[in-house]
Amino acid sequence: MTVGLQHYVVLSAILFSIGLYGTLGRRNAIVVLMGIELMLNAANISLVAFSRYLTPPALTGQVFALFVIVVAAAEAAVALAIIMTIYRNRRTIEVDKIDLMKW
Amino acid sequence: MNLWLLAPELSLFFTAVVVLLLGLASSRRGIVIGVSLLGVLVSFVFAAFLWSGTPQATFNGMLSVDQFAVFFKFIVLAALVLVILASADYDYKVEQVRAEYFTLILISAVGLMLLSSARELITIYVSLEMSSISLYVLAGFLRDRRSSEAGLKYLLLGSVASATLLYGMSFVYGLTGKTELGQIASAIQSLSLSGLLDNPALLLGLVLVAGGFGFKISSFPFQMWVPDVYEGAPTPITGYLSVASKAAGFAAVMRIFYDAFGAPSWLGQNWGLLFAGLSIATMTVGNIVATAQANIKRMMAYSSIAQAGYIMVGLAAVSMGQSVAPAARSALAFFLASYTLTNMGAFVAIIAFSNKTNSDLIVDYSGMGRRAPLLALGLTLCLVSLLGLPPTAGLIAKVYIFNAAVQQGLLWLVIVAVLNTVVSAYYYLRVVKLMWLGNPVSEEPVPSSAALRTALFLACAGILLLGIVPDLLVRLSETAGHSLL
Amino acid sequence: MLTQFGQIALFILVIVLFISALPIAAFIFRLIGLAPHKPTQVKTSTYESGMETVGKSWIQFNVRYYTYALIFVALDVTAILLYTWAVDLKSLGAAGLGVALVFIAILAVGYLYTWKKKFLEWK
Amino acid sequence: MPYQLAWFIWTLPVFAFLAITLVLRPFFNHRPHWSAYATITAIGAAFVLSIWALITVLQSPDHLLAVPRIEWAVIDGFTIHLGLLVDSLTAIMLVVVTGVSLLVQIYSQGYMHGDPGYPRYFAWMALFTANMLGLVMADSLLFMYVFWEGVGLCSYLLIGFWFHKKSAADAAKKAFLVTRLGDFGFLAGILTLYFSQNTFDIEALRTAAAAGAIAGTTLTLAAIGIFAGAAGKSAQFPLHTWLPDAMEGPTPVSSLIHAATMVAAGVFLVARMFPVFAYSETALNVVAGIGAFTAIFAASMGLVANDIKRVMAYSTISQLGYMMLALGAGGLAAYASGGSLPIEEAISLGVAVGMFHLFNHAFFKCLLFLGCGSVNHATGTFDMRYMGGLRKYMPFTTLTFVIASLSLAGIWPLSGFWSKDEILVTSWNYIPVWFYVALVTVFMTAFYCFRAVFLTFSGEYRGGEPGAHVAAHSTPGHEQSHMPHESPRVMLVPMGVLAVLSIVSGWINLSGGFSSFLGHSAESEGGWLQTLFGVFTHPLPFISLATAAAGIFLAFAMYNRKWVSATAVGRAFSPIYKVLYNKYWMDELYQGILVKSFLLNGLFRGAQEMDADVVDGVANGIGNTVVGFGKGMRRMETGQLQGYAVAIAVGLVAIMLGLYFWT
Repeated sequence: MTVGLQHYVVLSAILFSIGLYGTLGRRNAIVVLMGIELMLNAANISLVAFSRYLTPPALTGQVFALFVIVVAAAEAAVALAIIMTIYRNRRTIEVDKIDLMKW
Repeated sequence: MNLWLLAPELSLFFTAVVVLLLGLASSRRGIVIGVSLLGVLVSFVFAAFLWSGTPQATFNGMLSVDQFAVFFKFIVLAALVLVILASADYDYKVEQVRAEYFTLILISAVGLMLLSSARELITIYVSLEMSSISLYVLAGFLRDRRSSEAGLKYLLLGSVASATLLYGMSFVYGLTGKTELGQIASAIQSLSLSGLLDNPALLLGLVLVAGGFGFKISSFPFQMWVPDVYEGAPTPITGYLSVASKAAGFAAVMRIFYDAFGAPSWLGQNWGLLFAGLSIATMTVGNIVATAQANIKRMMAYSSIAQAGYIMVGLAAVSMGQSVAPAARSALAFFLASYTLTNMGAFVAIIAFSNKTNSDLIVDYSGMGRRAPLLALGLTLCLVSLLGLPPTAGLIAKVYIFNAAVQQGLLWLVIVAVLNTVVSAYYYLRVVKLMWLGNPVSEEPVPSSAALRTALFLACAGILLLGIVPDLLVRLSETAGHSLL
Repeated sequence: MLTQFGQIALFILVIVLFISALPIAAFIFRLIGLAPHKPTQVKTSTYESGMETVGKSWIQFNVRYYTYALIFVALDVTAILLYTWAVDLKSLGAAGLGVALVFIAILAVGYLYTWKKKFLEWK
Repeated sequence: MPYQLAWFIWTLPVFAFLAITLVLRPFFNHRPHWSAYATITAIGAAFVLSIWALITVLQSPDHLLAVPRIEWAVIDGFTIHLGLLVDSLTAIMLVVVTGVSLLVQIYSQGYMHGDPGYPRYFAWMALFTANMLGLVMADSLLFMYVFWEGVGLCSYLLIGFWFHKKSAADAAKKAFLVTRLGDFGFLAGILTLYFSQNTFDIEALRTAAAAGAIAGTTLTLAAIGIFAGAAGKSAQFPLHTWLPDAMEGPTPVSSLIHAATMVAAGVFLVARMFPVFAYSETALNVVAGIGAFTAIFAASMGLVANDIKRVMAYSTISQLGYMMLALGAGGLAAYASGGSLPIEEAISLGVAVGMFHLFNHAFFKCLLFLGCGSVNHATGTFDMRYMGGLRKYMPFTTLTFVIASLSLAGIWPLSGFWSKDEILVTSWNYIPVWFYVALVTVFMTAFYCFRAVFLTFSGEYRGGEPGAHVAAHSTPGHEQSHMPHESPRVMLVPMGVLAVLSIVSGWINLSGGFSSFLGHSAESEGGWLQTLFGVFTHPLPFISLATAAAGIFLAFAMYNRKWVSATAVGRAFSPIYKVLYNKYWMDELYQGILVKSFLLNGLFRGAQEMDADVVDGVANGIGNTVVGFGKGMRRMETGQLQGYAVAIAVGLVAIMLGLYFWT
C-alpha cells in the first residue's frame, strides 16, 4: 500500500473532526483553544498535501501553510492572554460558566 | 510591483508603528490622537489619488486596486476617523494603554483595507486575520468581566470560523490548484460542470468559505456572537466592529463569490438564492429579537444584524439575473457607506450618554431630549436613518438597494425586507420616543467632549448630506460598482 | 461523478464515525467487560507507580514565565516567514533583502516595545 | 415672478423650524416669543406666496403653474425627480393651509402664553405646516408619502405635546398606530401603481388611469389601498377612533391639524388621485358608502359627548365623511347616468363638490375649535356641564361660535349651506340611498352643534371644574379669576377673520367660479346675487334647511328652556313650578336627558366602544405579537459560546444540504 493523497485528506479530515469535537464538546477554554489549533493544522495538512500531489513544482500551498502557522501562533498568544484575564476576573475558565451576557 | 498602489495601507501601518513608539515615549493623549488622525488623513489622500487611476492588479495579482476597493478603503477610513474621535473621550476607561489601543485600531484598519482589495486566497486569509486578531484584543480591552467575556467569545468563535474558512480554502485550492481568484474562476469553468453536485468537494469547500465570511458579515446562522460581543466590547470598538469590519467583509464576499465562484451563471444564481434565503432569516431574526432588548448596545447589535440582512439583499441581487449586475454592487457600496456614517453616529451618541450615566439601558435614555438636546437630536437622526426615513441617507440607501433587487426580479425579497423595516420602526422609534417624551431620570444635563461632538456632527452632516443630495455619492458608488476587476 | 461523490460520502462518513466512535467504543468496552471498572485506592492515586507528590501540583507559576513564553512564541514563529525568503535567496536579490529587512525592522519594533515595557526583566 | 418661487412655499416653514430648533431654542430660550415670530413670519410669507400661486394658476390657461423639476438623484437609470405639481386643486389647498395656519399661529401666541414648551410648540407647528404644504404640492406619490408620514409624525408629536399627561401620551400613541394601519394600505396602493406603470409621477398616473392603461382589479386594488390611507388620515370608519382622543393636544393644534388641514389630507388625496377611483365603480361605491356611513355614525356619537372638543371631533369626522360621500357620489354620476355623463365630467364634478366642502369646512371648523380654546382659556375646562352663560362674559367668542355653528348646520346664506347643499344635490341625483342618510345627518349635526352652543353660552355659569380638564398651561401674570373673561385680542382677531370667512367663503361658487376652476363647468344661472336667492327655486334646499332648523329647535327646546323659563314665564313646554327649583333642577334635568340620550344612543355608543377595542386591538396585537416573538427568540442566545459554535456547525451542514437538494 502506498500512501497517497487520499490518506492525507482523510487524515486531515480526522484531525479537523477531532478539533471540532474539542471545540464543541470540551468545557475548558484552553482545550477549546487546542481544538481550534487542531482544526487549523488539519487545514495545513490538506494544504501541504494538495500542494505536494496536485501542483508539484509550485509551493503555493506550502507557503500558505507557513502563513497559517504564524497566524495560529498569534491567535494562540492573544487567546491565552484573554483567558488569563477571564481567570483573573472570575476564577474559572470553564466556557459554560462564561455567560454573563445573554439574551 | 508598484508600492504606490499600496500607499494607503503602508502609510497607515507606518502611522500605527509611530503611534506605538510614541506611546513608549510620551503619554499625552492629544499627541497620540493627533498623529493617528494625521495618518488617516495621509492615507486618505493616497487613496484619493488611487481613485482617479485605472483599475489594475498588483503584486502578481494578489491585490487589485480598482475603484471598488478604494471605495471600501474610504469607508474604513471614515469609520476610523469617527472611532478615533469617539475613543478620545472614552479612554478614561483605558488610561494606561492608550497608544496600544490606537495602534491596534490602526492595524486592524490596515487589515480591512487590504481585505477589500485582496484577490488571492492567502492574502485574503492573512488580511482577514490581521484585522481579526487586533479586534479580538480590542474587544477584550477593558479587562473587566464583560469585556473579557466579549473578547473570549469573539476570539474563540472567530477562530472557529476562520479555521472553517481555511479548511474550505484548502479544498478550493486542492480542486483548482490555484489561489488567485481569477485563475480559480477559469479553473472552475474548465471543469465544465453542469451542477454543483457534479463536484461535492467543491460544494464542501465553497460552503465552508461562505460560512467563514458569513461569520464576518454576521449572517444567520453565524450571527450569534454579535449581541454578546457588541454588548461587552468597549463601545467605540462595538461601533467599529459593526461598520468597518462588516463593510470589508462584504467587499471580500463580493470578490470571492462573484469573481471566483460566480463564473458559470448557474453557480452565480445558486449564490444569489443562498444569500437571498440567508438574508431573509438574518433580517427577520435581527429585527424581531431587537424589539425585546433592554440594553441599547444589544439592541444596536441586533439592529446591525438586521442591516446586514438588508445588505445581503444587494448581495443576492448581484447575480440573480442572467448576468452579474453592477447596479447591485453600486447599491451595496452606497448602503455600506451610508450605514457606516449612521451606525457610527449612533454609537458616538451612545458613548456620550453612557459617559455620563454609566448605563447602557434603554430606560435610562428617558428624557434625554431635555438633558442633552443636541446629542438626542443626533441620535434621533441616526436612528431615523437606520430606519430609512427621509431626509436621511438611510432612505436613499434602501431605495437604491431595493430597486436593484427588484430589477433583478427579487420583488418577493424586497417585500419581506420592507415588512422587516416596518417591524424595525418599533424599536428605533421606541428610543426616539423615550428620549423626547419620556420623563428624565434626573434633570442633570449631559455634557460631552469636543471630540464626541465633532464626531457626531460629522456623522449627522454626512447623513443629511447624502439624504438631501445623494447624487454626490451615487456617482462614486456607480463608478465603484462598475470598476470591479 | 459517482467516484467524486463517493469520496465525499466516505469523507462525511469518516467524520461521523470518528466523532461518535470514541465515546461509543469506551461505552461498549465497559459493557462487554473488556475494560472492567474496579477501582482500588492504589489505582486511583495520582501516581500509581511513582513517587507520591509533595504539596499541591496546582502550584502557581510566576506570570513572568507566561509572558516570556508568549513573546518567545510570537517572535519565534513569525521568524518562519524568513524561511520563505531564505529558500529563494538568490533570485529575489536586493529587493528581497530589502523586504526582509523591513520585516525584521517591524519585528524589532515589537521587540523594542516589550523591552521598553519591561516585560523582559525579571522582578 | 419666476415660478421657482413656489419652492419657498413649503421650504420657508422648514427654515423656521430649523431656526427654532438649532438657534432660538438652544441659545435664546429666555426669549420664547422669538420662535413664535419666526413661525408666523415664515407662514405669513408662505401665505403671500400661496396667494401669488393661486392668482397665477387662475390666470394660466391650463390652470397649472409649471415649476421646473429638479433632478434629485439618478440611481442606475431610476431617476428621482423633485417636482411640484401646482394646479388648481393644489392652489386652493395652499391658500387654505397657509391661511388657516397663519391665523392659528397668531391665536396660539395667546393660547400657549407662558407654557414651558412654547418654542417647541412653534417649532413643531412650523414643521407640520411645511409637511402639509409639501404634501399638497408633491408631484410624485413617493414624495407625497414622505410628507404624508411627516404630517403624521408632527400630529403624533403635537397630540402628545403635554406628554407628562398619560392620556395625552396614550392618545398620541393611538393616533400613530391607527393611522399607520391605513398607511400600509396607502403604501400598498402606491406600490401597486408603481409596479403597474413604473412611475410615481402623479400626473402620469392620472393620465394612465384615464387612458385605461391601469384597469380592472389592479385599478380597484390600488384605489382601495389609497383610500385606506385616506381613511386613516381623515378618520373614516373604521379607522376614526384616534381622532376624538387626539383632542388631548393643545386646542390650536386640534384646530389646525385635526380639523382644518391634516385630516382633510385624506380627502385631498382621494381628489388628487380621483381618476384612479373614477374608473372603478367598486372603489367609488366604497368611498361613497364609507363616507356616508361615517357621516351619520360620527354624528350620532356627537349627540352624547360632554366634552365640547369631543363634540367637535365627532363633527369633524362626520363632515369628512360628507366630503368622501361627495367625491364618491360625483364619481358615480357617470355610472348612474347610464353613460350620458362622461367619466371626465364626473371626475370634475366629484372633485369640485368635495373640495368645496373641504374649503368651507376648514374655516368654520377651525373657528369652532378656536372658540373651544377661547372658552377653555376662560373656564379651564372642556366639559360643557361646567360651562353655561358664557355669553355674558365672552360676547365676541359667543358671536363667532354661533356664526360657525350656523355655518356647520348649513343655514342659508352661510358658507356651510352652499357646499352641503351641493353634496345633497349630487347624492340625490346619483345615489339616493345615501341622500337620506345625509339628510338625517344634517339633522343630527344641527342638533349637536346647537346643543353645544346652548350648553356653553346660554343659561347661568356653572362654575368651571377646577383641576379636572385644566389645560396644562398656567398663566403667570393674571391669576385664574373666579369669573370667566374674554380672551386676549391676539386670540380674538384670528377668530374674527375666520368668522367673516365662515360667512362668505361659500359665495365664491355662486356663479360656479370655484367649480369651473376645478374643471367642472356647472351651468351658470346668472349673476351671483341671483344665485344667492335663486337657490330656493329648487325644493331640495328647503328640505335641508327645514331639517337643520328642526335640529336647532330641538336643541333649543332641550338645552335652553331653563333659560327661557327663567325669563319668559308661561312657555308651554316648561312647567312653571320647575322654575322654582332653580339651578339644582337644571342639573337633574340634565342628568335625566343624559340618561335618556344615553339609552337612546346606547347602540351607537356601544358601537363606538366595540370598534375602539377591535381596531386598537389589531394595531396593538400586531405589535405585541412581534415583541412576543422577540422575547421568545432571544432565548436562543443562551450566552453559551459553544452553543453558538454548534449553531455555526449546524448552519454549515444545513446550507450544504440545502444546496445539495436544491440543485
